[in-house]
Amino acid sequence: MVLLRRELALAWARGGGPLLALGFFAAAVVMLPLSLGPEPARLARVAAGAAWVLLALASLLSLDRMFEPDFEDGALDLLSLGPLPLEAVAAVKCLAQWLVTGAPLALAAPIGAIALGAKPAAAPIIAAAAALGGLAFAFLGGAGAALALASRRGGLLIAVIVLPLLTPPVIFGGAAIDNFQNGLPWLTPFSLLAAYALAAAALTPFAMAGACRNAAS
Amino acid sequence: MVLLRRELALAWARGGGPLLALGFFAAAVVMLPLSLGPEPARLARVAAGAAWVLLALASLLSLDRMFEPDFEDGALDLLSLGPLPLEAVAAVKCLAQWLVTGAPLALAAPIGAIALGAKPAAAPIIAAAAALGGLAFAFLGGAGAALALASRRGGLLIAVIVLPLLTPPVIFGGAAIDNFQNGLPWLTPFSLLAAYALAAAALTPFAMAGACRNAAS
Amino acid sequence: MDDLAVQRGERILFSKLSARVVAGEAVALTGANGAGKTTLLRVVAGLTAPLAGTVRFEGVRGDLPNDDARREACHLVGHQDGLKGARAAGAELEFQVLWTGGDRASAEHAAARMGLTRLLNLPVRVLSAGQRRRLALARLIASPRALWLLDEPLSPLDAESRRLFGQIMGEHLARGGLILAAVHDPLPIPARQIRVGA
Amino acid sequence: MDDLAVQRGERILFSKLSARVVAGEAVALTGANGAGKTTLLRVVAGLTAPLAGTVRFEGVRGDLPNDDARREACHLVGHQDGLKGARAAGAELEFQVLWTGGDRASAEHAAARMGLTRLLNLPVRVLSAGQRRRLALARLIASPRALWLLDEPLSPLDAESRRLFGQIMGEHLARGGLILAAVHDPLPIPARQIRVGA
Amino acid sequence: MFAALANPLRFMAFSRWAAPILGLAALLLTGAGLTLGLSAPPDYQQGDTVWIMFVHVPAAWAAMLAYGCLGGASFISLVFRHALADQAAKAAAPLGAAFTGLALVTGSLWGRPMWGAWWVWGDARLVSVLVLFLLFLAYLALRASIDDEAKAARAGEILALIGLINLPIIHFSVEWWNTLHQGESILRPGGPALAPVYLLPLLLTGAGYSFAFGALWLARTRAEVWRRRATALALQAALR
Ligand code: HEM
Ligand SMILES: Nc1ncnc2c1ncn2[C@@H]1O[C@H](COP(=O)(O)OP(=O)(O)OP(=O)(O)O)[C@@H](O)[C@H]1O
Ligand SMILES: Nc1ncnc2c1ncn2[C@@H]1O[C@H](COP(=O)(O)OP(=O)(O)OP(=O)(O)O)[C@@H](O)[C@H]1O
Ligand SMILES: [Mg+2]
Ligand SMILES: [Mg+2]
Repeated sequence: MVLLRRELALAWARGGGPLLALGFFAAAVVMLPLSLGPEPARLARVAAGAAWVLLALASLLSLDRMFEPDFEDGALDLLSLGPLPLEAVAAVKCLAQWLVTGAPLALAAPIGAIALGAKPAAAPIIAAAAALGGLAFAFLGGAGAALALASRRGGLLIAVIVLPLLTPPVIFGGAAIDNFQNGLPWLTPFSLLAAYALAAAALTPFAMAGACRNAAS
Repeated sequence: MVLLRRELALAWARGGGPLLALGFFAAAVVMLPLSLGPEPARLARVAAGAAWVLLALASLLSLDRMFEPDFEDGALDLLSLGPLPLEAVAAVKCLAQWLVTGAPLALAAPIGAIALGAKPAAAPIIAAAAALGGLAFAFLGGAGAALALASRRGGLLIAVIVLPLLTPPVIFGGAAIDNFQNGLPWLTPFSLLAAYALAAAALTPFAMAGACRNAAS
Repeated sequence: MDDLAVQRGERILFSKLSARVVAGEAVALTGANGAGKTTLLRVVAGLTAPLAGTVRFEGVRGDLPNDDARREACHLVGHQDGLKGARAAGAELEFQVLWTGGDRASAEHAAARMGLTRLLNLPVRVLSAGQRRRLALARLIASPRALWLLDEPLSPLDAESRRLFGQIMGEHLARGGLILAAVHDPLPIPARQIRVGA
Repeated sequence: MDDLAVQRGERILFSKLSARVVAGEAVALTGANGAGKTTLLRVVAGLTAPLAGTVRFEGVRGDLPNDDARREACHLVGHQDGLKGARAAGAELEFQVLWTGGDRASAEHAAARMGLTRLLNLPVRVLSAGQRRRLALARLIASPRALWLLDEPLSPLDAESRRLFGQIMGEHLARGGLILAAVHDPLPIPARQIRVGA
Repeated sequence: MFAALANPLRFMAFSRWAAPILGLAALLLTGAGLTLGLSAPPDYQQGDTVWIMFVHVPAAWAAMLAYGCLGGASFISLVFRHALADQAAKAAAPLGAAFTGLALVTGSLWGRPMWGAWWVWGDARLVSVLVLFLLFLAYLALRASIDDEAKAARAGEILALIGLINLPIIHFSVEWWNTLHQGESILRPGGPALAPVYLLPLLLTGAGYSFAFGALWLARTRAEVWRRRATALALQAALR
């Protein structure tokens, strides 16, 4: 679809493409042990969790420019006058954001976690949690970005709106990974994560479209 | 000075003011233990280091919009035609960024670290390291933002340019805090951090001015 | 397709403005700076909600709900052209045309008509003001919609392009199109004039 | 202060363009879209480096290095006005004026002259195109500099504001100022015309 | 009742006497509940500190009630475009933040003797209440950072509705995760599992806090209505 193609190109340019998202993640993974000191035991314990938080933070980095440029340069007006309702446009934007940054990060997350010392057996669940988490982050982040449009103080206002919303998936995902590593039941938190991510993907497009219309009028 | 006043106002709006930077930091501090699981012992060991990494990430959040809006809307042209050379303008911009986000974060960092379980005695050194680190982050981040101007892929490209540059201060600061907590000599890494921050503040303005001129011509 | 616009009381800007634009007609909105011309265009396009009053689209497709009819009927070209500086001019034009219902061939044809063919590989950012406006206007030709809402369309164009675009507007009207243009200088085509504001 | 501009070979745009602008003179740069008018203005302001050739500022302050003389002599007002949409119009004008060497009182006076007083508390974003341009132009009056580099200054202005700004340009010239303006429509003051490009 | 109160005039007439009556009831109920609660025998597990329960639990309930009201008012305002509903939503947020803050503070005061820690990271109940607090703050920050009243209202409504997801998370967190926090003992299938000596004062203070919230809410909404009337009059005066 033409919109998806464009949004992918824009998300690519915005975040600098998956390569750069991965670079950010890699650098952060490098920084963590540097600032913690090299003791492997200390590291291994926090590895999976830390990778998970870094992922959430990495996916926040370019969120604030998901709607703002289109709002500022009038592209949002054009998008409102197209064949699809704004809800669908917003969903496609988030999907593109996820494909460009979330999906590659989901592949990188287990590698980063293992590099930090997590058990290799946890790799699939880390990747799955990261993929679902990335979906939630992209859609909830998009909602925050759209809400902040009207206010014109991007960046951290978005963070403040979005972080409370991101906390539940972070809890669920962290719990799933942690329980898995410790042999506890992990399916409940994991399915909560999945439910949360899918609910976010289903519901936030309405919020985003409303927020965009509100900002433009 | 009139420029500093304006830049403070802009940095304030960009980051949403220190309150929001603090909010981001607070939320990130909340998220870390959530994903690590609640064991206090596990947390306490990584507390100071994690607070320090989160600080670096928090200070990255609004960096990418330090030069870009001024470039896009022509304000950079106006700034070039003022009484000060662009080098000074760039330095003032970074200073404003630091005052608005770095300084309050320096005050918050020890609180966050203690909340995560660091020893209260480490508070002064954490604050000092955070203040110096924030200075380095602001100036190096500014340089990254300026270099990314011409390339027009903001966000993560900046992160990728900047993170390698940020690694030394992160190491020095982390080592200073860690050594202090463990009763090891901490003055050497701390003075390396100070030297690095001051060198960054002294040298990067030239890089920023050059990059801005290059992007505008 | 013809078009009835009734619009009243948008903030304190203007009130009880009513007008009906019919097929083949061009209307020039004039008025002082800040009178509300741009706002009126956005209201007609459905981007800004009016304080009171409605805009009705009555056309051959009278069966469609008003909002869908509007979405299919309007082209809006203003100062904010929605073009991304970093992307190639050709890619941006193609997206805008496809998005508003045209196809690739018509986009190319429109670019040729606007004298842009040579520029399509350049990033939008390096285009001059007039070239950029021509790029924004090209989608009007490439994806046919009935109502053109234009905000000071001619100002950055050179004399040659103005003549050309006048001709293009004429053809649009001859096909039964409608034009609503906010202007400070007279349009190069015969147009009914509506003064906005006091 | 008088002013000599020699400029050649900027990309493939134009070459061997030479001109000398003297005190009290207005020059209208004309030429097709993309001919290089905007580029020429930026070269004169020192924002873009020319491929070859130099721009020299010879004034009463002949002792200053060329770049410093340029920085103190030029006002550039283009499409990109450097105004931040989110800040109050008054705050932005004040900054621009103070930055280019004026003071608060002159900023207020200039705003009054441009009929902006009522709007100074609004965020720039809600201003209409013409109001915004007037805000950008106000710093020309408020902080006195010799050379005004204007890029299509009149296009979004209404008839009344055009008349007013014509008068303001006239006063500037009478004080010995210089104006270099890229235009598609004739300026409302007598001006020497230079065609840029082929 | 909502339909009847949607009319601002009727609302003002109703709230003029409803607010003080609710306030009075709140004082009486809370007073009675606290007296009963403080005279109850110390719990065999919790010892003397059990009295904090009568401050903490109702505050937590009131905080959730406040968010529910914020969400409900936002929904009505978004769907039916009632200005009054928006004013009510705006008025509820700071109150909710205050009650949430109270629940957090009293909870962690209680946690110190009970769990040996002021705060336990990773306890889902505690963290989801903190999220509630952050949501209130985000709502306030968002509204405060948009100048245009109508736009601020729309944006706030949307955020409030998104945040509703947190309410069930708070309530069920003790079931979904192994938390340190007390499990459901009142609103649970099978009826309350709490000795009547504690249950009665708890319910009394719970009702008292809720009435207090109601009274303050009405009062703040009234103030907001007055404030908007004043700005509208000023605008009219400026236009003339
Ligand atoms: C900062 C710490 C705390 C927070 C944020 C907090 C939060 C809450 C919340 C939100 C509720 C209402 C739940 C609902 O009705 O769905 C609640 C109820 C309750 N809390 Fe806490 N709490 C904290 C600490 C404590 C402590 C330390 C204790 C005692 C050991 C405690 C005992 C209770 C009890 C007994 C209830 C009533 C449970 C019920 O019947 O549902 N809380 N708390
Ligand atoms: N939120 C707002 N608060 C106050 N005034 C506003 C707001 N939004 C817009 N305005 C005013 O509404 C008017 C907008 O006018 P509009 O942009 O429609 O003018 P225009 O007729 O297109 O003018 P121009 O010829 O300059 O383009 C301006 O006077 C502006 O100051
Ligand atoms: N990096 C570049 N690569 C290729 N061409 C460029 C580049 N930068 C600018 N140009 C070309 O240079 C010209 C810029 O012209 P300029 O903006 O000075 O035109 P102008 O005379 O102001 O036109 P207008 O009347 O439309 O404003 C355009 O034709 C543009 O395509
Ligand atoms: Mg306009
Ligand atoms: Mg030009």
